[in-house]
Amino acid sequence: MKENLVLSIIEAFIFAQPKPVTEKVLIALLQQHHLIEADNNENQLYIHHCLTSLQNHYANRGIVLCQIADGWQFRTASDIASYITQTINRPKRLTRSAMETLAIIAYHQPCTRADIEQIRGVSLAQTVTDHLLEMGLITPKGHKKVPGRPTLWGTTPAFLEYLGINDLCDLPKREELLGDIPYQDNPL
Amino acid sequence: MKENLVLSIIEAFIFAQPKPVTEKVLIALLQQHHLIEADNNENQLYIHHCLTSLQNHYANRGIVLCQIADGWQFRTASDIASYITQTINRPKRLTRSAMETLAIIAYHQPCTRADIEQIRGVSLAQTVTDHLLEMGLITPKGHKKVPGRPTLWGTTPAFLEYLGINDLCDLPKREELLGDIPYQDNPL
Amino acid sequence: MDYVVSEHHAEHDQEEDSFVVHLEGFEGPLDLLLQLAKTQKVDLVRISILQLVKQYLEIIDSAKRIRLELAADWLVMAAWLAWLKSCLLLPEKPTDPEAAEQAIDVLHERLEALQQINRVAQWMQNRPLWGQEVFGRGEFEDLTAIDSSGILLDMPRFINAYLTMRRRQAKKREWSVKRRPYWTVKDALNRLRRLLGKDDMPGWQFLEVFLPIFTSETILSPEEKRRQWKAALSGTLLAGLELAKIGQVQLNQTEQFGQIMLKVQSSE
Repeated sequence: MKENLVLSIIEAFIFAQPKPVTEKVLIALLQQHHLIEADNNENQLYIHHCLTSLQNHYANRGIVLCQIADGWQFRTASDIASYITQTINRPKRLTRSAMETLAIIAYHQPCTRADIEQIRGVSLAQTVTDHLLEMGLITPKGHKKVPGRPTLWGTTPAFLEYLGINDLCDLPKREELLGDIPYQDNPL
Repeated sequence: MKENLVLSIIEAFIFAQPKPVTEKVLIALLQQHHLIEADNNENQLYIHHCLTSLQNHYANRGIVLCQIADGWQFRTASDIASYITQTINRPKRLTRSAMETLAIIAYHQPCTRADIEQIRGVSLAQTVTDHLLEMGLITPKGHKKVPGRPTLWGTTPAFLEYLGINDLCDLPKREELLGDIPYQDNPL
Repeated sequence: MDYVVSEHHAEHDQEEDSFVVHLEGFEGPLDLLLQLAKTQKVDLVRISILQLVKQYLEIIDSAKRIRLELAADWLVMAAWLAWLKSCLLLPEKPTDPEAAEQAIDVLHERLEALQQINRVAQWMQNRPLWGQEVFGRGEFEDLTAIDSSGILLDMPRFINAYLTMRRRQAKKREWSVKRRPYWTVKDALNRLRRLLGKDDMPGWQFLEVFLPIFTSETILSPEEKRRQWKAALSGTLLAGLELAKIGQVQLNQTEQFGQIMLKVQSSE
């Protein structure tokens, strides 16, 4: 009975929030209503158990509960994307140079414009970084301590949300990418 | 199998739409993907059956599928609302005249409306004392024995509580406060 | 040369245009090199640098014939690769063989880094992206309730209100400096002019003669009286000096702190 209530609360709370909800916030919410004890080491485990239970409930449905950018969020299932995307007005996909720039920033962050240009072997148009910045995918992370003090760039939590991953570690590993077999991974 | 796909599509579509989704739109969506026949009189019935099925699936959970304004929308369950609603304290700010009136009453109590007007140098609106009275900060303390028998005002224990003091004596002394103000006199 | 180019242009108009577009389709020389490497269908480590360099130079050569304004970075890469090619073909030449090896390593590294990024970008493109294939809830619920039952009242606010009000009231009171009944220079000047206009003031007179007779309605202390007399005297002296300046009177003092004498200036 109590577990059902806890599950409903977690479900409703994550559902209502525009951003991924961290487990810490969920623990605080349940503690506030005395549904779990304060300062119990097992709270973390319990919340995780609840989230897994919910996640299982939503497996193979139109909505899925995913762990994104260090939090939990409901999203439409990617396998039914083709059915629902046509009617929703979608922004354009990123261009190849924007996507490569984003990839370099993700792997080499914090890095400067010059670093990006060096790896790609071409100069980087201002519009590309402007666009990535506008989408909230990258953010300045201070200045490099060299003459000219160029801006250092890094990725944002929105970048993780965009890709639907929980952590930068979820990006493909370097070793995976260096093999001579062309990388083909299409989860759709 | 096909029914599961249809349910997932409807579920994801309603979830992703900012407005309640009408049954007509759902029928068009499914027809577009050839999941239901075009111009079938039973489509309406079928959609309704699907929606009822989804609604049952979400019964007694944190999220409910409800019919709002001729369309369908997911909402957090109302019985969970109290758990997930976060209350923000935004205490009311006293107006300048209310605050000043309160200060005069605190320092010169018991005092009459005329006393307050004399110190502030402006006439005092009835609403100001009414408001302070309503907030439980001041209270009548008898009548002054002069013609017209005007009400004498004083502060309440609630006033002390707000300021976090035990006694009126704990207020900073008037002489200390007014030391730097030239030409002071006490009309009371 | 001009002739060759124009002939070429006339013959392969279609092909050539597509070729130009083809070159611009690459994101710089390094990108082209990587694409050429991919056509060798072997691991980047085992790739034939010589073959790669040859291919690149051939493309740039033909592109140069068509478009002389080829961008500098394409040509810089071409020059560098031409040097590398010469090192590879003539290993016995007294050029530094280590430099060539290093150059090959650098090229390998740069191609590998770019290939890695190419693949990450591809991986990202293939993900179900937020806002593209995957969506969040269309409408979010605002789950905040505002409790404004409290009152914003604390000691600093309270004291501040009282002080502000008292200060404001204090400012409204008019302050006027108490007028002292002292004899002013202006008074003295008027009196001097009036007295000097009379004929019965011949010759030198003591300055004190011109002082007014004080009849005060309030009883003054001896101290106050002395101050009043001093003010009158200095006022009269100043008035006298003023008149002397414009030549109406003469002033005379025989010794320090001595009596000051005043005389009407004769008109001649």
